[in-house]
Amino acid sequence: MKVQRWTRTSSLFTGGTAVLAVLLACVPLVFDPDVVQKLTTLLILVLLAAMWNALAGYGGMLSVGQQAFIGIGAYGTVFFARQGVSPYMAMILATLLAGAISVPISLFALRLRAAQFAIGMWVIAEVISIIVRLDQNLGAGTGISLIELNQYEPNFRQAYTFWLALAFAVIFLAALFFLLRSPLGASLQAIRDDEDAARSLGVRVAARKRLLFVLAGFGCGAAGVLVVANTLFIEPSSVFSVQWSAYMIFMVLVGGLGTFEGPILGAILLFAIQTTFTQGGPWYLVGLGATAALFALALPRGLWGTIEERLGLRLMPVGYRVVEAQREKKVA
Amino acid sequence: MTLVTVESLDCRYGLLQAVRGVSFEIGQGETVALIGANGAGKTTLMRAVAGAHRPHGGRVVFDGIDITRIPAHRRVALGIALVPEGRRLFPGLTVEENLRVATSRRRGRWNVKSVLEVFPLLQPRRHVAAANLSGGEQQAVAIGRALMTNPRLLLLDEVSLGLAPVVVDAVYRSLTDVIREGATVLLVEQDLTRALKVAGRVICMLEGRVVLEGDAASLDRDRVVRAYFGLKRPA
Amino acid sequence: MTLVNAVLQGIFLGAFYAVLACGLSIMFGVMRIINLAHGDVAVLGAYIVFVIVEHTGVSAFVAFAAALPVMVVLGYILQLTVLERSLKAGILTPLLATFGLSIVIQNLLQLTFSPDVHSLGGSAGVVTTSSWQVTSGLSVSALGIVVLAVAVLVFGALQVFLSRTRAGWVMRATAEDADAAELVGIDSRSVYARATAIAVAIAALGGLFLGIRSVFDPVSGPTQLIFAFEAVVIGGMGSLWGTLFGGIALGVAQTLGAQVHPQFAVMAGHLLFLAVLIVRFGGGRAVLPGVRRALLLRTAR
Amino acid sequence: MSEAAVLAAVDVRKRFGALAVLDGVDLTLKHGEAVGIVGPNGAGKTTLLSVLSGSLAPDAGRIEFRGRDVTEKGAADRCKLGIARTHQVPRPFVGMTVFENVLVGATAGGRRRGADAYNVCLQVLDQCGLTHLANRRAEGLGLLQRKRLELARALAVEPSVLLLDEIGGGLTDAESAALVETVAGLRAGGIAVLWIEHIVHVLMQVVGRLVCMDAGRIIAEGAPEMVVSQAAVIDAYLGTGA
Repeated sequence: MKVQRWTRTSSLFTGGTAVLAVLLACVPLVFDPDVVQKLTTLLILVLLAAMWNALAGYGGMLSVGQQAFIGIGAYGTVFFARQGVSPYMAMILATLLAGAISVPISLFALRLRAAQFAIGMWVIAEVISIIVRLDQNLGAGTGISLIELNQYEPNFRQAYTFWLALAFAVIFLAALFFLLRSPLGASLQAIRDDEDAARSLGVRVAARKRLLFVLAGFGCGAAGVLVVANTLFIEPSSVFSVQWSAYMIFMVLVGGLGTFEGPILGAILLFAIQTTFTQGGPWYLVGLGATAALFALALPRGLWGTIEERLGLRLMPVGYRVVEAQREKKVA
Repeated sequence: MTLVTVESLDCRYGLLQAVRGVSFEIGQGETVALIGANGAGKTTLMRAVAGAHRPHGGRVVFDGIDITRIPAHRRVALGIALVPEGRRLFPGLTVEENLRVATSRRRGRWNVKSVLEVFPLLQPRRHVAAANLSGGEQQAVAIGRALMTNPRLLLLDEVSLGLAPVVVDAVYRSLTDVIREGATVLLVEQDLTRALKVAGRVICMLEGRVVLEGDAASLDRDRVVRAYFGLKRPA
Repeated sequence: MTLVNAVLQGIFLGAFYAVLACGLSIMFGVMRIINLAHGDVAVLGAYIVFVIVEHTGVSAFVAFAAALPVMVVLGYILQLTVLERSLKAGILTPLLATFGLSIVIQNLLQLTFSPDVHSLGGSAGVVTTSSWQVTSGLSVSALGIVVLAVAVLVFGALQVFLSRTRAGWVMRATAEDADAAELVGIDSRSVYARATAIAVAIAALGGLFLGIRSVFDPVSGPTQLIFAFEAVVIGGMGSLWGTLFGGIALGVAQTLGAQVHPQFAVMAGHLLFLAVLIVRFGGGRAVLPGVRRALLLRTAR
Repeated sequence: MSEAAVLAAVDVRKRFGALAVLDGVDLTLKHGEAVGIVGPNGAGKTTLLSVLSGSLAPDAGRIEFRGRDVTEKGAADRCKLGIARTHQVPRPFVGMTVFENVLVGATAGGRRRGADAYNVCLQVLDQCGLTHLANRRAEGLGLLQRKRLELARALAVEPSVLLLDEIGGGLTDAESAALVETVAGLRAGGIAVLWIEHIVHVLMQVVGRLVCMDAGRIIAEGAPEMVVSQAAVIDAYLGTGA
């Protein structure tokens, strides 16, 4: 018997994803700026859904405060840009800042459970939001814009931002993918299914959760960076808004909590809803909230979880298959 | 007159089959002891009769009514009361509150006063929170709480668990008073000798099935011990 | 003197937070769940009072009395639809389901009442305006006294209900061991519905005070939820009088924080909450789940 | 003498509220020895196993592994040292396949990587008769298959001490004979086994020593035949019936 990591479907799918990534890279060359801006928003949603799922889906940690890192990423970019760093370098630094800050926060937050963790993180986001509001040279409550980006001609700027978004999406999704493919991946899925049983088999649960928490800190920071790059103007009440958590919870619940492909599907769905109900407004948000509640109660495995269960389909090669070893040809 | 009939009862915890095709009858006023090793399904069977566990298959008929689908809190109104394993008192409530919370519309001789008469040790402890009671006192309150519902069928799940023998004797003395007043009792009892003494009939279970049933008088201890351990050949 | 005044105003503010947190504390005490839509339910209560005042011109307090039965019915409906199912489905489901509900309430309010701000201050009569100047630096507002009095009254009434009445014992029994409660004839479903109805009614009272004290709009719910949850945690999860104390502690922390800088009021409350959270829940190895699990296995036999 | 013991509980105490579940338990397990634990319901057997495996912290007393005090170490670290356990009620990782379940033991507890880990898993799956189910999601397993998965996951850690919690319940004669053979094989391989079980005749075939617990204390210990015949043991099970 031998162990196979790649099945035909998963290699096809991974190949397809790689091709898709390359095709996506050409988007700024093909489409005009406002389409590119919309697709950047989609990439931001995919990134946020994947990161929130890493926390709740694999780590069992339900955070209603990831907007803290989105805010840190956004305002970090403006802060570094104001120090004279080139805008796109400022974006990298801001992402690293968000990741770095998530480490001390994890020392505190990871000792909390369920509602305490969920709302504890929310309050941390509020605290950081107030700190920003108290800081005049970050525009305090009225907000601030990343004027340094004006040095780039609009459609170039939009293209660079899209490429950065694509790069971030690929990096963080690949990081999660390789994490799940590595021996660590089995431990992470074990934590998702039964934390105590995982601990009794040698899984250091706290350390793995911290890993996920910091990854999500980096990822949400990156999303915040892209938000300011994409919309140029930010204010505390927007980047630190709990609305982000609402979107993340909707995407992951509807897509499929604890699956790799589910959150991506959820992000595409939310993007589709947002673009069709362009005038925004409360109605589609009522639908969003009701659907999230309905999925939590009636279909906890979400769309992709149910598809995966019904069809026994596993696209991403994060799993293992035991197959008959072909008769080894005897070497003469 | 048969008070309760259990017909090929089948109970499961997920895939774990705790009770497999168990059938027996208990007549009005009878006292039956249910014995068997751990994991034999005794507690599950008791909870199924009391309505706290929804059976996978089979029926429970009480006083001619099929109560299989009726939830526990409505079976209490019909006259079935279970003293759960581990007593499960309400720790924050006092002795009297634990008793009063169980008063039901069913009329009968049991009220706070009559319960305290049968369990005199509780009289001075009336306003003490259940959490601060000794094991024996907790057991007395647990039985008293069940009596407050004026049951026709009293189910007792391992009343002697974790109690010193002298305390268990006191509990059983009070119990015999209750039995003498015509209550029908099904009790799970680890202590075989005590079970044989207090019960008219014995049912022995092993791994979910009834392996032995008969009048306490006619059964000799050795045959019961072998059934208990499921030993085909003598130990 | 301003410090003493700050503490005094903090106590009045804290009494409001305690009323707001009371409903959340009851539902956690009885059903072990945190309703993330609790703040929005309070705001919904405020809007219902607002509608009654607009259409009938009665005072806010009379309107509240009229709104109460509506809120109680809403409580029963909330329990039987959303909470009932989520109770049986693990730790995260109630949080996720009530978070979704919170979004629904906020946006339905936005649709029916438009996003702008409302207040009940105008229709609460002389209470909102009069106050007494005790000394140069110390003023006591009538509203503060009313809210404090009502808060103590509500908590006192709940205390009597829980310790003196049979319905109160039944609720405490179900909170402590729902399975054992069923075995003595208590229908835990109806007890949970009653607890939810009480919690929603008191939340509406919180909404009334919110409307009278300051302003509210369709999205003020989340902020109220945070303050309510902070009061519950500071006062000790699951203890009723603890919530009153927790609310007052939060109010005083905020008014003292405001002395440093207006923006710092809410921040001080948050910091107090985070400090209590880490002290109370942060200690030791996560042994608790293991213990609960072991106990669970034993009784399941 | 304790350095000879691969695992030892020294005066271990544990209370749940007013109930003293472990009331001063002393137990030693030598290299390659198999010890059975019997006793009535609520005697504290599963609690003792949880304290030995680290998923429960004792209120008092010590746990020693090869003479070193590991009381402060959590379940994960003790597993990495070589203490593996099964659960009384099986707890499979439902969202993962049987192979992936076992792989968690091999990679986390057993610290194996890549092909080494796969080989350990394949060998253990074969030993427990689960190879044909390797790719099935654990959700779809029957009770007995789940019990075998518990054993396979623990074996994949390649432990030096194996704590078994009623893994034998509900087996047919053929299945329990196979289990006895597996445990005997483990003993021969130098693995120490502590086995909680109710079916006394299964235990008798493989354990060198039997311990009987009642109300949180060890009330009898020694050669299986002698322990089973002791009056105290039978009384513990069947009651004194004064």
